[in-house]
Amino acid sequence: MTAEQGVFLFISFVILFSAYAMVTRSNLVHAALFLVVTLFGVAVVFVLLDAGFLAVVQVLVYIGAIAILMIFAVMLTQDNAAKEQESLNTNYGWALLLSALFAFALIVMLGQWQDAGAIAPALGAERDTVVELGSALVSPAGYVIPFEVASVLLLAALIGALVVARPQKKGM
Amino acid sequence: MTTEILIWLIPLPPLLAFFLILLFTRRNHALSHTLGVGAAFLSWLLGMIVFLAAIGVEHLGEQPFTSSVGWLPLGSDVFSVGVLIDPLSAVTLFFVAWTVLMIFIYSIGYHNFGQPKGEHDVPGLPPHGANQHGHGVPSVEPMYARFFAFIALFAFGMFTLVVSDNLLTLFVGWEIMGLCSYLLIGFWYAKPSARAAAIKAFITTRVGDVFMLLGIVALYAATGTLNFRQILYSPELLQQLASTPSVIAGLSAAGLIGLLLFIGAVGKSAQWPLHVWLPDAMEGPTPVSAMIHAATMVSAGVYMVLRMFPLLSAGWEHGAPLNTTMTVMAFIGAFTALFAATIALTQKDIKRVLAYSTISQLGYMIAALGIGAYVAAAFHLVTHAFFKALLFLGSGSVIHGMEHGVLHTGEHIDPQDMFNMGGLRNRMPITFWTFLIGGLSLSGFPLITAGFWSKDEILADAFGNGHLLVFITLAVAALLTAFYTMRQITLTFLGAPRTQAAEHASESVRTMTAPLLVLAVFAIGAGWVGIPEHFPGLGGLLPGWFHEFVGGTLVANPEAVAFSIEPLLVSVGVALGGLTLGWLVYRKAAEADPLRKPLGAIYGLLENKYYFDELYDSLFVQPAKRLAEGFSYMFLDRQVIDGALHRVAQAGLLLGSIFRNYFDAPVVNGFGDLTGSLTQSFGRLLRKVQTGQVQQYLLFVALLAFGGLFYYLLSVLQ
Amino acid sequence: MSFFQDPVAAISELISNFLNGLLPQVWADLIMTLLGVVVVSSFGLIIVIFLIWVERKIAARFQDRLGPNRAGPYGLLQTFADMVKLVTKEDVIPEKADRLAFNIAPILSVVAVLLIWAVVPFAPGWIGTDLNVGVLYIAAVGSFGILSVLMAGWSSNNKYALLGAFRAVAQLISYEVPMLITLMVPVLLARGMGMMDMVEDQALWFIVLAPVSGIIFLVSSIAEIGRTPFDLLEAESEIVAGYHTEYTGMKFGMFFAAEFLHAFTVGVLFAIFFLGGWRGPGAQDFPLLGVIYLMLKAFFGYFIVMWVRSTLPRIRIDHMLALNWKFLTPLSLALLILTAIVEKVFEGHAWRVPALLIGNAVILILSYFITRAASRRATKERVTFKKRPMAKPA
Amino acid sequence: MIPLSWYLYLSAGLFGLGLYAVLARKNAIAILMGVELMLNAVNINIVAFWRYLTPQNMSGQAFAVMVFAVAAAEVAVGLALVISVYRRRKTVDASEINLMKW
Amino acid sequence: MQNTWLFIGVFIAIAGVFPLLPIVIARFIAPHKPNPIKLETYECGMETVGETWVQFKVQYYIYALVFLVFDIETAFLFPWAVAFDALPLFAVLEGVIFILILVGGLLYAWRKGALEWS
Repeated sequence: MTAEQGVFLFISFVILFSAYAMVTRSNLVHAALFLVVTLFGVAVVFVLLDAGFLAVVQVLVYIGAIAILMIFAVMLTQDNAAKEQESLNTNYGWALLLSALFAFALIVMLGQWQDAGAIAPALGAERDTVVELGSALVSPAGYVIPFEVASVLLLAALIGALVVARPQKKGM
Repeated sequence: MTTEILIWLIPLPPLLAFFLILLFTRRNHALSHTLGVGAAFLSWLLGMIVFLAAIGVEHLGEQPFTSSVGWLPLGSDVFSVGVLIDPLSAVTLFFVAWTVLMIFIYSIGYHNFGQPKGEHDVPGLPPHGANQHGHGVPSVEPMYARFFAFIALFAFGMFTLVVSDNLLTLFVGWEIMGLCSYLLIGFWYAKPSARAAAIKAFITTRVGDVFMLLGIVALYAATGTLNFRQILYSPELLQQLASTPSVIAGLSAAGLIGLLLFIGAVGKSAQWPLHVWLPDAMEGPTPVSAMIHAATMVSAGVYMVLRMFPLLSAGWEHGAPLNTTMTVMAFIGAFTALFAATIALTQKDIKRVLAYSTISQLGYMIAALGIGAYVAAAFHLVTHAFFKALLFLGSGSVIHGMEHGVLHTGEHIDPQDMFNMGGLRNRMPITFWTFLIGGLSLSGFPLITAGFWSKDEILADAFGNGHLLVFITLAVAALLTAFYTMRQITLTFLGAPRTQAAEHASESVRTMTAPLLVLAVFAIGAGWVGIPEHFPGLGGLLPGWFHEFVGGTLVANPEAVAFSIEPLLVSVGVALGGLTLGWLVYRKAAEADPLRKPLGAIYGLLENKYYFDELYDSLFVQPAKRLAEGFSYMFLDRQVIDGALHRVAQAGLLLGSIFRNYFDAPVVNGFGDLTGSLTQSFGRLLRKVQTGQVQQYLLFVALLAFGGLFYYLLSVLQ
Repeated sequence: MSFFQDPVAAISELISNFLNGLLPQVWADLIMTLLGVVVVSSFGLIIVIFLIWVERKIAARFQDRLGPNRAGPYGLLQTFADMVKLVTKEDVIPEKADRLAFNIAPILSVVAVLLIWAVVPFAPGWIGTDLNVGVLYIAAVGSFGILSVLMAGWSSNNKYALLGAFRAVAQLISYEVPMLITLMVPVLLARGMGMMDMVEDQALWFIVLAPVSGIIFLVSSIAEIGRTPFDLLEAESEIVAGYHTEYTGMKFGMFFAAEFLHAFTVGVLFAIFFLGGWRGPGAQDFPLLGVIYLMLKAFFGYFIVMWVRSTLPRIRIDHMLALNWKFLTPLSLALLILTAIVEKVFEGHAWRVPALLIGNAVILILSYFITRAASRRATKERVTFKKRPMAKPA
Repeated sequence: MIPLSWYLYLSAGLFGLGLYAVLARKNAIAILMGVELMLNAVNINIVAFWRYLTPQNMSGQAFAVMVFAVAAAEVAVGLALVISVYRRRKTVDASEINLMKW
Repeated sequence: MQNTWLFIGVFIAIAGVFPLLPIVIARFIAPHKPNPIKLETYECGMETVGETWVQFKVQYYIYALVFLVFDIETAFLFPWAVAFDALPLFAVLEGVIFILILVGGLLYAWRKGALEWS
């Protein structure tokens, strides 16, 4: 077992454990903090996959923005009554069964897939994936339209969220 | 190339208008409708330029205007979207552009632009009217700007659908229109009826759309592309599709895909059995009704079927027996045509009559496609769009006038009920004449009106290719159409006013009448482009280029059906007969409908639309509710088991009783009880599917997804 | 290379040879990395100890005081005395507090700042690790700081701490927006996110090419470290002492140290992004000089920060946020667009530099006029009030 | 070296956990967190496939970035909805938000 | 590639140890005499009134929202800036369009007064 594998196993254990904690903790802020740990672990996985840029963006966006947003939302919506009551709804049993089956089925499916045992081909040492990504994003042969559409999506999300979240005033 | 760029630009103005109105100019009425109409006008202009360029081209069918851009690189290959203008989409573009522009202009007047604000008007309700120096006058729509935003989005959807060159973007436009029709039917969302109608329309069309989406997916899986040219213009691909069997026994892949797509069209253009939403959609403002029912949305269904015709008719050549898909289409179309026409006979609401006539006319087109009369169907689509838009806008004008009268006299009557009208001929002349033209065109008044030519062509086709059953059905439907059209005209305009309001009704403003005049011109003239070559007398006068132009869309230009006198006589006969009958019957109609007595029970049946709503209610809605009543005991609990045991015991007793006394009443009763109680317990068993809790819905979604995954695994693992 | 030219490189070479002698490759590398880490991070921490003294001295001078002058010569040992005090102080954890988060928060706050030093290029060849996404890395690491603030505020279960944390976070994330956007300008000029390239491409300092961006960066980073005039996070008058109200002893010391370190780090970053990092005469051959240059430049930035701190009064929170959202952010966006277009149009053109400068000037002037007009309008609105009924003589 | 399957298993597990959170948690915000987990699982898959199967073109990373954008939009709007629901009904309990019944 | 990141990994560990050390030392050296008054929440000596949870303004959320959007924007734009040399002018302009669209969002928020404190 190489060092890399060791790192992977360790980090995936961290990810799954903290994800589990996130799912089960009834205290939402704790859940959010465990979510942060999970997201950080995913960033490490990206590093293992030679996607350093994505790793950094993962930290920047998820931990820096989304997690903060989550915690804010928790603070804004949580009264202390929310802490005591049990965190699961009535049909959690089915949910548990189903999601377990789902994960299992996915694992089986992916396990018997032909490329499952593939080993990563060497990534050219002098390749700078960030540059390639940048030019791919804006080259018309690549992802220009998704690129612009993404900005429109963000615009729409911004406007929509503003309209929804701000306290309603009179009139339309 | 320049033309292609113009085509790209066609859908954009309405979209921009939508966003601008919604985000910025909401408060300012004048600016909002200027934006809306301006956008519609721009699209109209572009559309006309493109159309003229299109008819200028020889053999447009072979080399249509088309251009596409790579949208999304999916690993190796790129999914590209683009625009396509071939003869079919050219003519569609023509009438869509015209009607849309007209409807935009009409809406200004219809929503009482420039009128004072009503005292009691609230957003979500139609304006109650304002009180100006003692007189009631119509008041401006509270959500004026929002209306223009919505119809602008609607127009965007329609133009997208028309110019798109692949099934996916077509579907996108399709769904945008679905959303908009929901928003617009429920425009006066404070009216419960409007809300219900909106939801009904949305759900019903969604049923069709799901199948259509399945069809699209199946098509993509089978061919690896959704581009029209690539699919429909490669005969070998179609052949191969037609020959490969599908998962459903006895149905080729092409047949299956075709049927799925056709179901989508059934939902969209309100064919039986998914027609129920359309009459209720009358809850929306009249321009919306015109938009949805005449110009755009319902036509979209037929347009899609026309578009996919080569696929639907794959493996069928002219004169050969119809394939499965076409048979289904012919049957459903013809049946719908007759069925809806009969319902229309008894409706009181002026708009509902038109709604049912729309359904019936769409049935015509579908039936025509079913028997392979491609050009005739397209032709009728165009003419129908014009005269039906005219009729709807006219009825809107009538209602508007009636409302004016109601406000003036202050009596409490339904301004849409035809039996409250009468004698409007003198009060609102322009509306009368234009409406008359539209009505005559609808009922196929010989020689001059557009409707005659298109309808005659369909009948001729049906007759010429020996589909007698279809021919007779359509002929009867035509008779009925003429009859109820005349009924409508007579009740509304002729005779003497039946109410105070009708006496004081007044002609609508110019923004409303002008579109009527324009559309009236088309309701007459649109027919002349399609006069058959060898029609006695008129044949040569005007070059009937429509046939070979639109026919050029197909790979094999279908030859026109040979002229024969019988269908001509029949169509003339039914038209004139229907009109005269209608006039004779309703000439002296008072409060009650003179048909009621002679028809008796049938009248009630028709009046209640064959109890279709009730049927669906008892078939789907109630079971869903009852199903909804017992899901709380979803987890296997004593009740079910006990229930089951009870049933078993009952069954045992039953057997005993059977052996005791032979087959007589107790048996039947017992059995009845058994089944009844079984269904009941089953119902109680599944009581709360509909808890409104997202997570439970999600649970089902996940369950289904897992099922799919599981099935896949089983299929793969062995 | 000789020892005097580049002692660090020489020493590291020595050690690595030694290690490779008696250990397998992997472990040798690991240990080397470890050593590098220890050197770099301890460098940061040692600097802080010195900094605290410097800061107190200079602040004292600004306020016409002597500052620490008892412990040791010129009070140099003052900081150590403080440390001893902090260590021996009782560490109180309020019982309502959420212990886990409460204990992690201060550590996280220090880690967040310290991590920046991993990519700081001290001199040619002297860099912890030269990530190809260095700039984004710095931005990303900053988000841990935000998290630590939030954790501290929430976990101590104290109204004022939580309120302070919320304000702090609002401020931090708000000012991170113009900071990120402005950072894109040097990246664009250097055509890369690697810190080493960043410095090496600065034959002409970026402060010359993008002066306004430099200023924006400095302002927003002052807000990031929460120094006056942006020190609302610890506005004693309003919220007791900000998010670390409940902290005592060493944990408080950690927040304290983190703030100082961050302040200096900001100076270092400013030096790297806009003042040409270690660049200077002879730095190429004598890396040690490079380090000195960097430190001098960093101190210059740090001094500006202190100067501002001891000059300006605290700014009101709404003004602070308005300044960010309505001035800095649009300005930085405009600058980014300008830089992008100019860079592409005048690529390799003689007019590149003047064009950039002129563009900066134009944008600055425009923004000045716009804001002035806006403020005029605002004042007018504020001044006009309803006419009161006036008492008239009968 | 790590075989591709390890990453896929990891993402499958993460996906399952996220699904469970979405299906079983009461609090709407917790549900959104679950969605985040699922999105991350998807992202791991995308990047792993990019690294192992098609490292030559950047489609994998481009898609991952798109997923980031989508996740951000989803969270923004979702949380805004939660907040406004809370403002009206004083609850964030998904099983009490059942207006869809009518 | 990954060795450069190995450094970061080790760095995180060490950087965690550095602050942990003094705290642990303090744990041993420092006196520890808790009493209920000391362990109370500190509000300048006042009795704490009511819950810690106070209704925060939604404004905080809105700032975080705008921040999130621009954060993502940078995630898109940094590669664009890095690949600057490889891009033709129109590609640069696409990036500019991207920015302008989001500026539209900022303007909208501004115009709707979403950026106002209080």
